[in-house]
Order: sequence, then C-alpha cells, then structure tokens
Amino acid sequence: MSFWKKLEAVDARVIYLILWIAIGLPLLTPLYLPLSISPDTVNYHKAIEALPAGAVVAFGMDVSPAGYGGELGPQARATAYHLFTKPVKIVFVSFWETGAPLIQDVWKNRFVADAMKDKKYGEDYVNLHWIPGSETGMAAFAEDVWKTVPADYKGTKLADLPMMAKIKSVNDFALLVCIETGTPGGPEYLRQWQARNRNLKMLVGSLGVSVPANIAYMASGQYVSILRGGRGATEYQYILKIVTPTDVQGSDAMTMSHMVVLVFLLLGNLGYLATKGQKGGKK
Amino acid sequence: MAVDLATMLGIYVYALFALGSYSFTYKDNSFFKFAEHTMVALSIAYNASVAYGYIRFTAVQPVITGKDATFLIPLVIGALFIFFFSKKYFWLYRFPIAVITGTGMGLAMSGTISAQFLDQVVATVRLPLYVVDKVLGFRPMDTLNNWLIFIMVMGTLAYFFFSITPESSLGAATSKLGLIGRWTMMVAFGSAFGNTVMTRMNLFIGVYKNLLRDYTSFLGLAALILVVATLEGQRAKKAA
Amino acid sequence: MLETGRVAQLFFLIVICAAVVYFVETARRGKLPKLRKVPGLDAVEEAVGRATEMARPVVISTGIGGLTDVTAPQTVAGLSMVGYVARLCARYGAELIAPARQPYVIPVETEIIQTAFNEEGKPEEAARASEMVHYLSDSQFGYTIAYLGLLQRRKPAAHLMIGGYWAESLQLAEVGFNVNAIQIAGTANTHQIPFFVAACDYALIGEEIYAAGAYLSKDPVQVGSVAGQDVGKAIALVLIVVGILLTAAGIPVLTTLLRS
Amino acid sequence: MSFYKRKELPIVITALCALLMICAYFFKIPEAKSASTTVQTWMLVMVNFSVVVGFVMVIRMHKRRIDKRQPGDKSWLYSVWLIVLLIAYVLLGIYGVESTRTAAPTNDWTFNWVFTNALVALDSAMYSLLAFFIASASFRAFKARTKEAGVLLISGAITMLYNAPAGSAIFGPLAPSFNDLGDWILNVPNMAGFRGILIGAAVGAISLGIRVLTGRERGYLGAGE
Repeated sequence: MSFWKKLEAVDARVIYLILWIAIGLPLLTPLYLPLSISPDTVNYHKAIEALPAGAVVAFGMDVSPAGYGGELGPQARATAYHLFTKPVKIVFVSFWETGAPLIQDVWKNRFVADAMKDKKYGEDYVNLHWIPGSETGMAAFAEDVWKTVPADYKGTKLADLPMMAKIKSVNDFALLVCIETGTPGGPEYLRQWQARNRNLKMLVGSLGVSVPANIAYMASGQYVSILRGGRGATEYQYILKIVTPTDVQGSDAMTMSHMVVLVFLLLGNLGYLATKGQKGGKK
Repeated sequence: MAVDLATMLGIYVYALFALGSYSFTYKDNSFFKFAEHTMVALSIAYNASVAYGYIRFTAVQPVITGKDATFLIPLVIGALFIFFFSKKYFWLYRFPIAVITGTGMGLAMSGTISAQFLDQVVATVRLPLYVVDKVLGFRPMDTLNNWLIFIMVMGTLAYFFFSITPESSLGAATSKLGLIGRWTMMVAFGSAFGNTVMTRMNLFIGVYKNLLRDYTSFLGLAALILVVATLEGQRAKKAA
Repeated sequence: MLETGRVAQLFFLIVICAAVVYFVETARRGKLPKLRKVPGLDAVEEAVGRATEMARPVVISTGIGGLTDVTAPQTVAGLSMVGYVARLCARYGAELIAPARQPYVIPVETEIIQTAFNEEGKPEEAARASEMVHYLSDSQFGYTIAYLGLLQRRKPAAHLMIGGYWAESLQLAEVGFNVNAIQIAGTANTHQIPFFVAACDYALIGEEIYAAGAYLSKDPVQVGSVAGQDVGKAIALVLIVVGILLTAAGIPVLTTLLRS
Repeated sequence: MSFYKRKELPIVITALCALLMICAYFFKIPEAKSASTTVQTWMLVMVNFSVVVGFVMVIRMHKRRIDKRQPGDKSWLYSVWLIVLLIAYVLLGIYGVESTRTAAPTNDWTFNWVFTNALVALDSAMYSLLAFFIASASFRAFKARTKEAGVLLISGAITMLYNAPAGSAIFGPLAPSFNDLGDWILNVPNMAGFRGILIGAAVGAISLGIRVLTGRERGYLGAGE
C-alpha cells in the first residue's frame, strides 16, 4: 500500500481529534495572530456613528441558539454596545421565538451593561420580545406596531413606555439592525419593512453561510453594510476597542481551524492527484 | 471564586449535552441518543410554551376582560388545527392552514417583486460600463469589474432557461451564455463553501470555549462518555 | 389610487403571474411546452448501467423535506427522479434502494416505484416495491446515521440524491464517495450545493432539479410553471441589457420607470 | 361529499387572503389596509395553534415505539424520556406564563435555566457537528476530479484563507493584494452569481404563489379530496 493510500484510509476519528487539538491550543493560550479589517465592517461602524441624536433604531434579534452561540452572539453584543453609546432610541424585537430571551443575554455582557448604565428603560430602549408569524409578523409590525405588540417582555403596556408614543409603524424607524440566523431574516425585512419605508437603512449581522448571498443585497444598496460572520464580529470588536483576551483566543482558534481544513484539503487533493489512474473504474 | 450551585449545575448540564452530541463523531452511543431525544423534546416544548404565552396574553386576555371580543375569531379558527388528527373532520384543519398560507403567500409575493426582483435588476442596470472618476480619471479595473458583473449576471440567468432548446440559434446563444453562468456559480459556490467553513468552525469554537469554562466537567464527562461508548460498541460487536 | 413607487412592481408582478398561469393552463389542456434536457440526466442512465454491470445496488433518496410545506417542490422533483431511476432499474435489472425520512412520503414513493416496474413489464418486482423503500428515521440525525450505515453495508455503485438536503448532505456525499459510487446530486438549498459539487460526479444546481423533475414527469403544472418562470427571467435579462445600454448612453430613464 | 369538506373552499379562502394582502400593499384603499392588518393580527394568533400538531405527532410516534418495544432492546426508554420531558417542560412553561403574568415563559427562572443550559448547548453542539464532517470531507471527499470542482475548491480555499483572521499574513508583504483578491471574489463573481440566483428564486417564489392562489398547488392542504 502506497503512502497516499494509507493516508487516505485513515480513520475519520483521527481527523476529528486533530481538530480538537488544533482549536484547543489557541483557546488555552492566545497566540495574538494579526488581523486586518474589511471595508464592510468599517461601513457598518460608520452607519451607526452617523446616526443623528434621537434616531429610532430597530434591533432585530432573529437568532437561533446555535447562531447566537457561534458567530452572532459577538456581533449582537458589539452592535448593542455601540448603539448604547450613542444618543439613540433602541427597540429590541425578535421574530424568532428562540431569539427573544437572548436579548436579555446580550444586556448581561460586561461592555453592554456598562454602556447601558445611563440609559433608561422605556425612554431610551425597550424590549418588545417575540412576535409570531414570521414574515406576516413582520408585515403586521411594520403597519401597526401597537396593534401587533400590546405589551413588552415584562407585560408593560406600550402606553406606559414613553418612547413608544412616537413609534407607531415602520416609518418611524431610521435604521434596522438585523442579526440573522436564517428565515425570517434580512430578505423578509426587505420585503416587509424596506418595501414599506424606502428610507429605512439596514445593517445585517450575517452568519458566514449567508454572506455570499447577502453581498448581492449590499451591492444593490438594499443593505448599507453587513458583518461577515465571526470574522466580521472580531473586526468590529477591534474597531470598538472592546476586545477581551477570550476574543483574541477565539480569533486565533478561527485561524487555526481554517488552516486545518486547508491543509486537509491540500493533502487530500495531492493524494488524489498522486494516485490518480491507479484506482481504475472511477472517473 | 465561589460559584453557586445553580451555575455549577448549569455548567455540568451544558457539558453533558454538548459532549453527548459530539460523541457521535466517536460512535453512535446512548449519550448521543439521550442528547438527541432531549433536544427534540425541549425544542418542541419551548415553542409550545411561547405560543401559549402569546395566545394567553394577546388573544385570550382581551376576550376574557371584554376589551376586544373579536379575538374570539382567530381563537376558534386556530383551534381547528386539532382536527389534523381526526380522519372524519380532517377538512376542518384546512381552514386555519388556508388563512395562514394565503396571508403569507400574498405578503411574500408583493414584497418579493421589489426586494428581490426589481431592486436587483436596477442595481445591475445602474452599473456604468465606462467608469471615470472625477479626480482619478478613467478607472480600468472598475470598468472591467462592471463588465464582468453584467456578463456574469446574464450568464447565471441564462443558465436557468429551460424552455429554450439548444437546436435554435437563440438556444445555442443561451446555452453559451449559460456556460459562463455555470462557471460563475462555481466560483460563487466556492465562496459559499469557504464561508460555511467559517460558520461551522465558529460555532464549534463557541461551544468549545464554554466547555473550557470548567475542566472537571469537561474532561470528566468526556472520559465517562468515551468509556461508555467503547463498552457499548464492544457489547454490540459480541451480540452480532 | 395606486401607492406611489409601486406601479412598476404591480405591473411586473401581474406579468410574471400571467405568464405562469398561461403556460400552466395551456399545458393542462395538452399543449406541453418543450423543455431542454438537463445535462445530468444522461449521467443518471450511465450510472444505473454501471451498477447493473457491477451487480451492485442503486441508492436514491429525495431529501429530508416534506410534501406539505415550502420544501414540497424539492421533494416532488426528487420523486420524479425516483420514477425515472426505477424505470431504468427495471429495464436493466439493477437493484433499487430508496431510503426515506418522512413517513408520509413512503406510500407515495412506493406507488411511484410500483408503477415504474409495472410499466417496464416487471410485475413480480413491482409487487416488492414496498421492500425497496427503506424507512430509516424521522429525526434528521437518526436518518443520517442509518443512511450512512446503509451505504457502507450495501456499497451502491450509483448514489443519487435529489431533493431538499440540509446538514446531512455533506456526510452522505462523503460516504458515498468512499464506497466508490457514481454520485449524482441536486438540491435547491444553496448552502448545500458546494458540497454536492465537490464530492459528487454530477451536481444539479438549484432550479435545475425542478426542470429535471418536470422534464421527467411531464406533469403539466410542473412543466408549465418552469416555462412560465422562464418568461420572468427573460424579462429580467431584457431589462438588464436595455437598461445598462441606456445608462451607458446617459439616459437613466429605465431606472426611473422601474422605481415609479 | 359535501361542498365544504372539499378543497375548493379552503383554496378560495387562501386566494382571498392573499389578494387582500396584495391589494393593501399596492392600492390606497383604507378599508383594505385596515382589513389586512386585522387579518394579519388574527393570523399571528392562529399560527400559534400549529404547535399542537407537532406536539401531538411526536408524542404519538414515540408512544408507538414504546408499544412496539422488543425484549432486549432498551431504546424505548428514550421515547419515555422524550415524552416525560416534553410534557414537563410545557407544564413548566405554562406555569411560568401564569405565575409571572407575562407572555414570556423565560421570565420564569427555572424555565430560563433549562433554556440557557440545555437547549442552547444542544442546538449549538448538534449544528457544530458539521465542523467535524467538513474537516473529514475536506480530506477524503472534496477532490478536484472535474474542472468545475477544481474551480470551486480553489475559490473556496482562497475564501478560507481570506476569512481566517491571520490567514493572509502568510503572504507577508503581499497580504493586502491577497485581501483584494478575496474581496474581488466576493464582490464580483460571487455577487453576480448570487444576484442571478436571487432573481431566479424571486420568480420561482412568485410562480409558487400564483399556483397556490389558482389552486394548482394543493400539497399544503394535505392528502385526500
């Protein structure tokens, strides 16, 4: 048996073990590998910086636990932190049943909690929790917020939340930040919110898997910008200067994991080219 | 650092389920099946609970207090879902489904035409095929990119024409254009592939980080699961 | 009366809908529009032929989608392919295995296979159609584990996957590759297409599975809507060409019109 | 069979609801707009009842597994656990809603604890299993057997290097040019490809809609006449 054939016949579990070790190393000691910042993240940051005082921002927390546990958690926390440092009003809402309780999890983050200290619930920000019905829920919310959401997450009536007095429909929002796992997400907001309010700017916190499709919406100007998966989240943290050692470890681990896959891909294909023709039968 | 019991227990539960799920990569075993069944039960129960909360306070409350009795209508129609399980009255189940599908379809259709059709067309139409910057003058790279986008978008669209057969001259031209489209999409799917790797790896890193919060639970449970899975594997081999 | 900025939208919505309705209705009245053959279909016949030569089975699955939700068109396309492959298997005498995830897909699939074998004049095999459909598990990962086991045990020479596939696509394609099967796969789930292209011999991309399904089944609604959708795409293409030339000529009239 | 039991009436209702939404979106008719908002809010209530179907279906299926258990096979115990846990967690959720007097069961401490520690762990871990499969498939299955697969893999490899935070560093002084290449792939061929796919998908969605509206697509209404 040739070297390549032996290599190809390796137990998949060996590959899995290599992955555990390669990612584990940077998680134990940060390597402080370098990082460059992509233009999309810069534009994302700029769009929030440019918000005028008093602007109303919708924060769509449309995430699954898995999305939040991976790339979207850091994105959501960094975005919330950034928004809370600005003199704007924020309406948190979720069209994913699993996303709503995670809004409170975002608030627990050290940096977010710190930025929230001077903000008053009901005057500067509200949490309207979960709205069912997916795309229909979005349409209903866009047309009539008060009719769709009678009360906030604690059961307080909207009439008792001062900032909601001026927020009746999608036309009252200047910006929508959508942290999206899937459907409903950005495209549904485009169809139901931006189609009704052509002036609504949109920022999207995107999973890596959705980046390629989201680029098309960005190129057409429908989205102002996007955060590109976990990479985008890390870059954004760097811009905002809220990077912790754990984040650095995560970023290093990301590099390591990509390198592992690349090496496997390379070895696998070298082996394939080396043994090509020996196999027979298979094109 | 003192950690309260609930937090500690939480860390162990998290590790049990995360490692139980990962144990599938070693071999199928009881811990994985336990994790899988727990996930199904919890996710359905979670959705049912939030649904209950919504119905309770958005619809039932206004009806009970007499504030808005019209909510009785969706409550009754919605309740027809239960007839999904009746052979005799199955037809009743179709009414709530009809309202939900119709509303969703209507909204999606009216929104799609602007957001995904016209806006994407307009964005392509707006690309200048000869880019001149006021300061920098003629921009060859930008010009080339715009041409490429123009041709590649057309190619991708052409690839998905199915009712033009390649015998006609129009068909031959379309299939040539479509070929460009197929290659364009291969590059695009490569990009999708790379970005999928990023998402999956980041998710694993996120869980891994949480597991590393506490070494005792992580390593202890990992060892336990490995031993049990190995023993189970040996027993299954003997039985077979 | 019309909302501002939505005139063009309504116009194109009506045009696309009308095109689909027109082609579906003429197809129902017996005038089927001609569809081109999707290239992957030739590969299917070759794969089944090879399985026959090697006396190894053909495995075909229709994904993990349902028949009652938005994933239904993908499953239906997969079922059309099952019918085609079953006919080929009957003709050549290859063994057919069809793993299934959704319990309610099973009777439909069994009937399709039965009809195919009957039409090819193999009534004895047709009677055993229900043994060819393997119900594995309704849970996504349970289905995957059982499917992988099946591929490893039976070592098919041809492995086809047409329908809605999600996370499992990768593992199925990997194991199919490792048992040296010729693999032909297709799905409309964009995220999964790269895995199919990278690990399979032939990949049907996105809408191609609908076209292949319509081509094979000759179902008027399917064929009609494929033809009708072509009109929609042709409109986009013409708008882009005319518009970009007008823009180049410095006349942005089309953009204004489309936004009206 | 009587008229109302057939599929025609539901199809008419589907079409009417869809047309109402379309009218309210395109036309300035206040009556249509307010009617559409009302139907939408009603729909948001109705759609919640659909969880009952999944709930009962899964219990039935696992009950069948328990009933059909074979001696020596212990796997039915998982079904028992599933049913018990399912019912217990729903009861806890209902208790949470009633005791906190809010629509969110997660306002209850215990319910939220299970959500954060069990459900979040399971969801994340199950989906991240893919990380392992991608790694092994990269080594064992993703081969440049055709030119197309070759192009895909090269584009994928460049994207991965570009995405890895320190990936482009291996190019040393050429790193910025490499990043430009990564950006170019994303913004030119990738964007063009996905734009084409999006336009095609939009047409497909509209086509599905009109088929449902005209009653040519009936799968969503279930089997039977």
